[in-house]
Amino acid sequence: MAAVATTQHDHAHVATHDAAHAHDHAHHSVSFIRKYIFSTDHKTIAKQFLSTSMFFLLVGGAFALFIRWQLAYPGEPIPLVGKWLPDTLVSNGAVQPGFYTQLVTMHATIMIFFVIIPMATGAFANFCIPLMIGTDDMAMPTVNMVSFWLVPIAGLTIMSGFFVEGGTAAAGWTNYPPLSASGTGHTLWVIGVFLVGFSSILGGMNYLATTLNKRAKGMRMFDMPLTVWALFITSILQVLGTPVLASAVSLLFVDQVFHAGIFIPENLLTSTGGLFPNGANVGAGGGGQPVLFQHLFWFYSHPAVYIMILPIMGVVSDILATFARKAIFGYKAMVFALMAIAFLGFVVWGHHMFLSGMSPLLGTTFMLSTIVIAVPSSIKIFNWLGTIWKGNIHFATPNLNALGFISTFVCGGLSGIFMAIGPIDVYIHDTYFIVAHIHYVLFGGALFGIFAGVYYWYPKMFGKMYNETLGKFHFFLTFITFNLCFFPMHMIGVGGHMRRIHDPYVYEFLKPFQPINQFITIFAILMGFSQLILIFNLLWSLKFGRTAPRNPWRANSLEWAAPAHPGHGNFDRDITVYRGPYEFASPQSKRDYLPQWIRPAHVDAEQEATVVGKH
Amino acid sequence: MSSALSLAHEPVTGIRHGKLGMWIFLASEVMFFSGFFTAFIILRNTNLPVFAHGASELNWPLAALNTVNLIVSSLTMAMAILSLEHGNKSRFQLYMGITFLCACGFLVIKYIEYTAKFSHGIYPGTSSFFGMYFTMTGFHAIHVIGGMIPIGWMLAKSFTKRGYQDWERVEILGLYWHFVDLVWIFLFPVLYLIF
Amino acid sequence: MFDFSWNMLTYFPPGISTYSESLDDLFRLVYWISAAIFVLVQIVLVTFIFKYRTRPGHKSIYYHGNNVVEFVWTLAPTVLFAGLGLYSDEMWKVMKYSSRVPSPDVEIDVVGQAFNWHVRYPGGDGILGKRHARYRTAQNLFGIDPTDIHGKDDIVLTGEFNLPINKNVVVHLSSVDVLHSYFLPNFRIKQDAVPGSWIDVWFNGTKSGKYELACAELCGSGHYAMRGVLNMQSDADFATWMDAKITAKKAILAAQVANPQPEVATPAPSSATPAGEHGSSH
Amino acid sequence: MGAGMSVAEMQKSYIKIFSALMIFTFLTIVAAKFLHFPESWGGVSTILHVSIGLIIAIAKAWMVVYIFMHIKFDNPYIRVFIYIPLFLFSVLVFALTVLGGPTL
Ligand code: HEA
Ligand code: HEA
Ligand code: CUA
Ligand SMILES: [Cu+2]
Repeated sequence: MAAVATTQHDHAHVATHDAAHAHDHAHHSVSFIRKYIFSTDHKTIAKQFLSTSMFFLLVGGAFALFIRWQLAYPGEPIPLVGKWLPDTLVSNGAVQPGFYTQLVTMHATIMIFFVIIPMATGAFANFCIPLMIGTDDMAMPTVNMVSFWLVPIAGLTIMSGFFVEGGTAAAGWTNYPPLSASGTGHTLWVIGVFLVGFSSILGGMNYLATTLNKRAKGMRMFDMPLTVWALFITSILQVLGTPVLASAVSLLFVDQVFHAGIFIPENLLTSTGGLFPNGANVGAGGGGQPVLFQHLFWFYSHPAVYIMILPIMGVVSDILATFARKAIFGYKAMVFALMAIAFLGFVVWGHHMFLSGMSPLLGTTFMLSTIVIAVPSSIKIFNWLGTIWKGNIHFATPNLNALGFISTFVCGGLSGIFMAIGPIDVYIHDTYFIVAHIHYVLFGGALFGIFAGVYYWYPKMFGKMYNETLGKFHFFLTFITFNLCFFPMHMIGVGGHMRRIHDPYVYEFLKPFQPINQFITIFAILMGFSQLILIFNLLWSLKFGRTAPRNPWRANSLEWAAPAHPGHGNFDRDITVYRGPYEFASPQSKRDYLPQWIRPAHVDAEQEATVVGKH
Repeated sequence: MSSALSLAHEPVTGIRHGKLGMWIFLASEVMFFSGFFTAFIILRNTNLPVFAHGASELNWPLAALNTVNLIVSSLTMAMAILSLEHGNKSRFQLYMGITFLCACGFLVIKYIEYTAKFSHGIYPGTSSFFGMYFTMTGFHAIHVIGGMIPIGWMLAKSFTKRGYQDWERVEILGLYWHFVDLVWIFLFPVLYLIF
Repeated sequence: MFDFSWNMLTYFPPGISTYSESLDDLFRLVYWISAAIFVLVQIVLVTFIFKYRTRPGHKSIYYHGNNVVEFVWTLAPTVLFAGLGLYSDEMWKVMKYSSRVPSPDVEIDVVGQAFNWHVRYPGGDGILGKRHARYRTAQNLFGIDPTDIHGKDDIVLTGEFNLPINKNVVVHLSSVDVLHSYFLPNFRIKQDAVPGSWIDVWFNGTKSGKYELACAELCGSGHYAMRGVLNMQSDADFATWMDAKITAKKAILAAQVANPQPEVATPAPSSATPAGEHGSSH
Repeated sequence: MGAGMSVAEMQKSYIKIFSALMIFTFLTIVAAKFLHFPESWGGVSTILHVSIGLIIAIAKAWMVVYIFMHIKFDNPYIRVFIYIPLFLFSVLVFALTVLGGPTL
């Protein structure tokens, strides 16, 4: 206990020192600010991304719980927090209609732009790429630092909407004009999304350049672990997709601020019965195209859903192989499937717009291309099953989450097929069927994969082991509550329950669904609070966790060649790659794994040095 | 700790990190302007009279002057890289200086153009055409300014005692600068000439 | 307390349009295919997890995959999904291609306005008057051309409206402010109402009764309450109802002729520069 | 750089491209502002004007990319960064104009 107290004291001591004094300490060559705040070290940046996103996960999750409360018990005050909220948002502690739409918008904006994307690309790409390709840092470390700092700035910009006149953005995360074409909150949303998009582009540039240029000696592209492959392909999506969103929101900005009428047709009415202040009214006639915004938006945002899932697919592949002690089934097929998903991802955006009134021919095209995209996804599913087939499966927490990912992603993907079929989408578009799909792929898919990855690399990130019991407990609790929360959404979706409605019981045909909504809400709350176990585990283990060995999972890829808690520069030995990343159970080694960096002539002798338990 | 190791080796692709990064960034920039051009095409096709009328109010001779401006600066930028690569410092300063002046000239002309529009009561909100016009030329102008900062910095640095030798960086900047010219090559006919 | 069915197929609201049944069939088809795939994948997953779990003495094999298997399980979903896509395209055509729309028996205009649905009937002359966005004001939501004689007797209703059963109804749909979505759950019909364009939707209801019309696209804080009621009636009932409306409208018009009111200012067709003619479609 | 070309040769090719760019600029202005097709051609004349303007612009752009940006001399690998965005741009435009038609 005494020892702990001392370290705590030390920590506080360093932390309170200002930058000018920090260099006085002999053991402290870089200032505190350079080391922890404006750091250019990829591992620090990864941790910054991770902690920021975790924070936003709590915020976005809390919003979700408010949403759920309102849907289950409309008009009843939000427990605990309701009475603290201002009257502009709640009446008698219950969510007001305007607040509800703000909540939905902010929930999704935060979850997508500030949780999943920064987590999947920011945290994982930053941490994994340099370590897994055996290099010391990113190709452009300063750009990398900027890419992180744009995220909190953008987050603050968007969140500051809560404090402006008229409230924050409330047009859904898709922010379709004309609804989004007025109001300060929407303008702040646009600026924030522009900034976070810029961050994403800068990140993507770096990941691409690093993967292409900085691979260790002997590492060909097809020697890269699937995590790196997936992040590489994701980066292409980021670099080429995000700018289109940037131009879409820039044009929206021009509409909001100058009323140019780019997305606003002529002679629209405002809520007060007047006319929209719109360039097209001022003498020029003609009109803007609201649907154009949707095209530009989805041209980014469909690839964006793959930005959120592809890295996860890579992470899950690595974890499954490691814990099944077996090579990935069809490594090249996995790579080509990733490429195919990314490529097709750019030509299916219209499936979000079947009902926008687009030409039916275009609808047919998008319908077929969307259905085709299920093929590479099925290849991945089958290959994962092939990977665990005849394996020797260990059930550490990362693997449980990875297996959970497969189970739920199949469900989410298959519900995607329903919606991909145009005529069916006519009925289920904008119902809770979509909401169920979203959460099965984003929570059940992306977030489970993120949990898996966080547990898996936690030892390398912090040099400590997380608590296995708590980890398993968190997984099972989340998995069960997740399914009970989101599966019933399919059912009410088929029943016609619309999305984004503040009080469903205005409609006769939705009244019978209230018990189901209450059921969902109960499990949503349980699921929300289950996440506290995760947060607790990660924080507690930081201090009290067992010290991690260099290669706790007996894995093959290069990050495990680095010291248990790698310092600046990452590696303490030269790295040359001699084989692919999945040589599990190889006959060439006595052990059931054969890391990439072991020299062929010295397999058994050298491997001894990286065995579990040794540092 | 890391210095003793041979991790940092030559770029695998044979293209320097910065240059590769710049090309990736330019690919991204192409997509950024693609969004604008797509919007422009769609709006033009559905609002032809508005666009024709808008374009006829633009001052194409000024824009033509600016086109020349950027083409000259592109040439001098290429020359500046070549000079620095071969150690000709004074030539580098000359060419870089001209590039910088051209960029200033571009902005001055843009300023004249914009203020003339404002004085005629034409703003981005005047019509969808002018919304597109101000957005596209505005973002282009921001790119020009973004290029002038490193140009000016390198130029200033080359006059200091230690001078400026890093031609590879100038080459990367050059890629960016040519791209800015390239965008204008499309903006000029699309906005001012054809409708 | 929570006794509900876990079978999502039981949740469809009663379908009453001519194609609701075939649409539900299509849904059921996709449902059973998906359910089969889903169950299969889960069974395989659980079996493998159980069978190949780690235990003392158990070893994994050294195996990198098999191209034949890879090929088969690429081809199988391709064929299945392509087939599914082409098969359902038929239904898409029925619902969407204007060439497939049966000749309309009844044509109406519907516009969404936050947070109401407005409907326009052709009135006594059976012809909808011309309309254009430039005539739109808060009083003239449909932008009815004041110079068109056919527009004079058009009947405009808000919120609740009637239609005959067993008739092909074509709805010309638009919006006067933001996006809305015209959603008739029982007819399996949904279509975004996009300001600035008129989009056609068609259906043919087979059962009389009151059905709810919902707005399915977020249109502001009142979105949740943008509810309408569609009253499906037998031919005869509908005719009676319509006649009453026409008579009432005639009376109003007659009163106006007798006692002319200063016309509510219609804005001049947007001035000076040429105005785009789109938006006046059909 | 420049695949074994001397400085003088490089400079010469730069000047050549520069001159071509100037001439093309001149041409595009002439074509747009002083070349009038007969009234009777109607819409065809617009199409011609647009195509001439775009073709000249594409030619100019290609010259800048090819010589000034060293695509001619550099690693062929780099061309990927040009082709892919151009492909995606054409997908977007093709979908919205040809397939989409007036309703998008
Ligand atoms: C990570 C995110 C993610 C992922 C991966 C996906 C994946 C897919 N999505 Fe999803 N989608 C979203 C996130 C995602 N989606 C979001 C956020 C929205 C809502 C946006 C909004 O409006 O707010 C949305 C909306 C959405 C729509 C619009 C619905 C509407 O608004 O009306 C559509 C329509 O086609 C669609 C389809 C698909 C398809 C076909 C896939 C496919 O990629 C799925 C492929 C996977 C499988 C098919 C399962 C695995 C395959 C098998 C098990 C093999 C089968 C075997 C045999 C055939 C033998 N999605
Ligand atoms: C990665 C993405 C992601 C994630 C993780 C989630 C997580 C959750 N979402 Fe979200 N959701 C979306 C993405 C996501 N969602 C998107 C894109 C939309 C569409 C929005 C739109 O229409 O525009 C949407 C819409 C959406 C709706 C539909 C709203 C509507 O249309 O009206 C609902 C309703 O139930 C919902 C619920 C939930 C719930 C209960 C969770 C739970 O999983 C959350 C679990 C909770 C936590 C992880 C945090 C735990 C926090 C605490 C324990 C702190 C508690 C403190 C207090 C309560 C003060 N979401
Ligand atoms: Cu109208 Cu929602
Ligand atoms: Cu999509």
